[in-house]
Amino acid sequence: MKELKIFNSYKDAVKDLKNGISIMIGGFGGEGGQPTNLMLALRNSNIKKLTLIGNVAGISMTTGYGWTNKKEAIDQSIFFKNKQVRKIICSFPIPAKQKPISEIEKAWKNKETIVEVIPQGTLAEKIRAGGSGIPAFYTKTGLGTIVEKNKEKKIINGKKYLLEHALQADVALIKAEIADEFGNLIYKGTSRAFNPIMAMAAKLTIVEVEKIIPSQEIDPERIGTPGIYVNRLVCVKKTI
Amino acid sequence: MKELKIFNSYKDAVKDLKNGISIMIGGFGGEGGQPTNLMLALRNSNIKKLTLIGNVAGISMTTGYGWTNKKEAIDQSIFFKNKQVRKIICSFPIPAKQKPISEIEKAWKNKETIVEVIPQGTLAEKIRAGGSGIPAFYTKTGLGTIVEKNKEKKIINGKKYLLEHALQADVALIKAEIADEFGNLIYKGTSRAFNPIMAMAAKLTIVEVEKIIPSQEIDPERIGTPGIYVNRLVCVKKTI
Amino acid sequence: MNYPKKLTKEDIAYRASIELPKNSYVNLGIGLPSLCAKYIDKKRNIRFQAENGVIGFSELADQRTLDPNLMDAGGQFLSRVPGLAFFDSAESFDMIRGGHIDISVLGGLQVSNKGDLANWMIESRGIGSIGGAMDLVAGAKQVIITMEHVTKNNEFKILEKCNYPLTGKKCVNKIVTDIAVMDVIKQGLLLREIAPGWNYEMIQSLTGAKLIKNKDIKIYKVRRS
Amino acid sequence: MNYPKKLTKEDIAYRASIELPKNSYVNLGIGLPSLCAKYIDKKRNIRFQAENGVIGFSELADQRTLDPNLMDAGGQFLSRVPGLAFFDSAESFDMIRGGHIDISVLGGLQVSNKGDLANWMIESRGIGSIGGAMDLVAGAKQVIITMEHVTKNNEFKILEKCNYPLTGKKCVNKIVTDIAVMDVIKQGLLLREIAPGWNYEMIQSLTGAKLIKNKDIKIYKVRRS
Repeated sequence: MKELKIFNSYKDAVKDLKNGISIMIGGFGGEGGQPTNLMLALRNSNIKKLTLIGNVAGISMTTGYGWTNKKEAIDQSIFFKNKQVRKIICSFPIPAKQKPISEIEKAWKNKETIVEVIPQGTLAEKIRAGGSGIPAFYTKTGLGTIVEKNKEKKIINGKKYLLEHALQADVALIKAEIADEFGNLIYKGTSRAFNPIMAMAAKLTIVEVEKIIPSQEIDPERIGTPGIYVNRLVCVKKTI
Repeated sequence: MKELKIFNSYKDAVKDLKNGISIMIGGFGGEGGQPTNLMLALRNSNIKKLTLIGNVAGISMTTGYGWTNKKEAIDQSIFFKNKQVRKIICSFPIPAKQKPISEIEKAWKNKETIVEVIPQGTLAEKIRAGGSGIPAFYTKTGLGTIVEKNKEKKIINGKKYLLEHALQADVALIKAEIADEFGNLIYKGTSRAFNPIMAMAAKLTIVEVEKIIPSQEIDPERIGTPGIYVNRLVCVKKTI
Repeated sequence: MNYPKKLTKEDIAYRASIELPKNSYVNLGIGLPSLCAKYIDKKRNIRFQAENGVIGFSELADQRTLDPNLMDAGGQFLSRVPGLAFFDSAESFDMIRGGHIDISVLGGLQVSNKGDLANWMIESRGIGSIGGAMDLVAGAKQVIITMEHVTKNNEFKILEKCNYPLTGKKCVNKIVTDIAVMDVIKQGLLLREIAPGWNYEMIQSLTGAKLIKNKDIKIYKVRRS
Repeated sequence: MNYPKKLTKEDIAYRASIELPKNSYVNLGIGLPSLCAKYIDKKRNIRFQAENGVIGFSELADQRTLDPNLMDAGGQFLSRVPGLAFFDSAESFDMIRGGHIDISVLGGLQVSNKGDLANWMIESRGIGSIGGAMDLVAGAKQVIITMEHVTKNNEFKILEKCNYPLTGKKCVNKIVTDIAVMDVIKQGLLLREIAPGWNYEMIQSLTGAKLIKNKDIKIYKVRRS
């Protein structure tokens, strides 16, 4: 019953989002697969007290990580600089090198933001579980480390595992290469990353695409995210 | 370290399998996606006491289910007729109509075979979990039914769920459309079904393919199963 | 009691098809439910999902162009229409279990006035096929059951308690039969529509649970051929 | 003590690369481990996986042809070689957690003689990046750590017990440093190779855990340029 809406402006696509919501931000970290224009629109919206969920969170603007032109690098740091983030859940928030200090580390040091760091595979599986009606699962990842703190353990077939819970969000901002008028999405290369699973795990999925083409021209064998998971498409140069 | 082996004969591809092993059989049920030639070779191998894992198990030969030419229909019934099956784990073993009686139902009535019927989505997730290092997960599917019998329950966020365990196998027989020399597989249409997840969940994955083409000619964006999950390819008309 | 003529399977499928909202994603069960597809106006943009791994279809294939790689979960072949997407069985049930399917239309052997459903095993047979039904009733946002109101031997199928093994508890939202349309509400079964020529008493006499009369019982919407 | 010259990062990467068997699937960590790729003979058919969702690469991109959609997990760009496959993050860690990756090569801050690894957080900083490391050490069939033997201030990195927060317990199989190659065995750390000019005592003096002498300690295999 969700009707797919197509927007001509990134600003319009995010303007009804409210303070205090949780937002998943797709991609892996780096330029490819990151919904950069939606992120800039969200920054400009000035909504506050966000809970962000993303993988590599603040490395690109400090180190140029994953950007072909490192000077242009944009990442989730923009939200921390603008003091919009109450909490971030991620796997890789800071570069290994201690200098220069990233916006996330600054916000964390200033106690403006809670930073929850979890293993990347557990993060991915928690998000997939959130979209798949699996409330919790067991994994060996993190056993014997601080990750197991305050978590239930269970012995299964003689081995110990941690219980991890599903993760969902109010909104997902994701990036795809191509969409059709049903919201079916095609990704390119390594730009899948967290995008397909976040599309499933959010109540409202907003997608930044390079182009929208008629479904007749799409190879159904290449669709990475079926339109059932998509609520909003934004394409500034749309062709449909 | 597993070396991909390419066979010219279905018989040779299964001839070293041993009595008493567990075998996943891919596809959904019906012609598309079913490794029919490998199944016939396995039947002819006469190995016994098998545990089979598959979805729709014995409907096609009784009803023509999913076959374009219903007279040619072949399904897992061939193993029951040949008394090779100790146990089958599946979601749909028998047609709704009680006549004619299928080979599986006969074998079950004669107490030759144990038939474990589980919900299809739980079956799929158990197999995926088996390939993914997830030993167990929670689901609401089957709550309040006989499926919950003898299973652990857990309240998560105020709702009750069942604990389900991962499923693995010694061997998977699966079907794909195209393979390359690295074992990367491309599926066609609805023939994905249980094939990709079974390829992940078995110690030895044997794939029946329509053709093998050089990796240069394969669109990497279309690969459904990366070659890391594939041990053996069989293609009778191979072009590489 | 002498009863008026019952409606046909096609009438049931048509009546259920009206319940599918514009732009909804729907999974149709094998048999009677799958007939619903015949009555959908394309403008309503209703898109079907099948648990074998396809979404976005709206019709079955022309019998001359059967493609073994383009099947629905009922084993029927589909047409290659624009907008299809394919996925594997794990992803298919992520979609179903994850609550993304708007409506699941299924057949029923028995339904209780609490919305319990039994549709996968006749107890005496001792073996049955669950398929995707348990995942569908657990995951879909709404469940509509389409079935004949009583068995061929006039045994009740709508009961206070199902005798057959359950598919799911408190999962049914609506029942469409060959003589009535009922909603499962907190208080029990609300009779909303009755087939032409039938009355409340007749329908109650074929129902093993108390039917609550809606204030405004309507005539069953029958398709015009 | 006056020590001989230590080997270079490239020497460490080369030495680790020898450990990668023919036809193996390997995940290389960010930094030093990623240098291993430079020393692989194509005939060995070693195929790299990166946790951002790609498998089958063997080299980095030519700097003139950078494609933002073709990156490894270290943020470096790849060449579009035949045989690549792509997948999402859940599928990527199915592969890692599911035990399908033959070897994970990672950097280390500290390693214990029980094979515990600490490589994600310097305690005093209070915040760190886990990334895929915990999944890799939990899931890969073998874990090789490449690192300098001691810190710049000559602090031990190989210890009886790690002080830094752990990445995984009893997960390391082999340590390749700029002066030695060690296997983690049941009894502790087995010294297998030492860099040219070094001897057991020198290496032991830079190691915070007892090194077991192999019967036959060999000279560290150094690449010939």
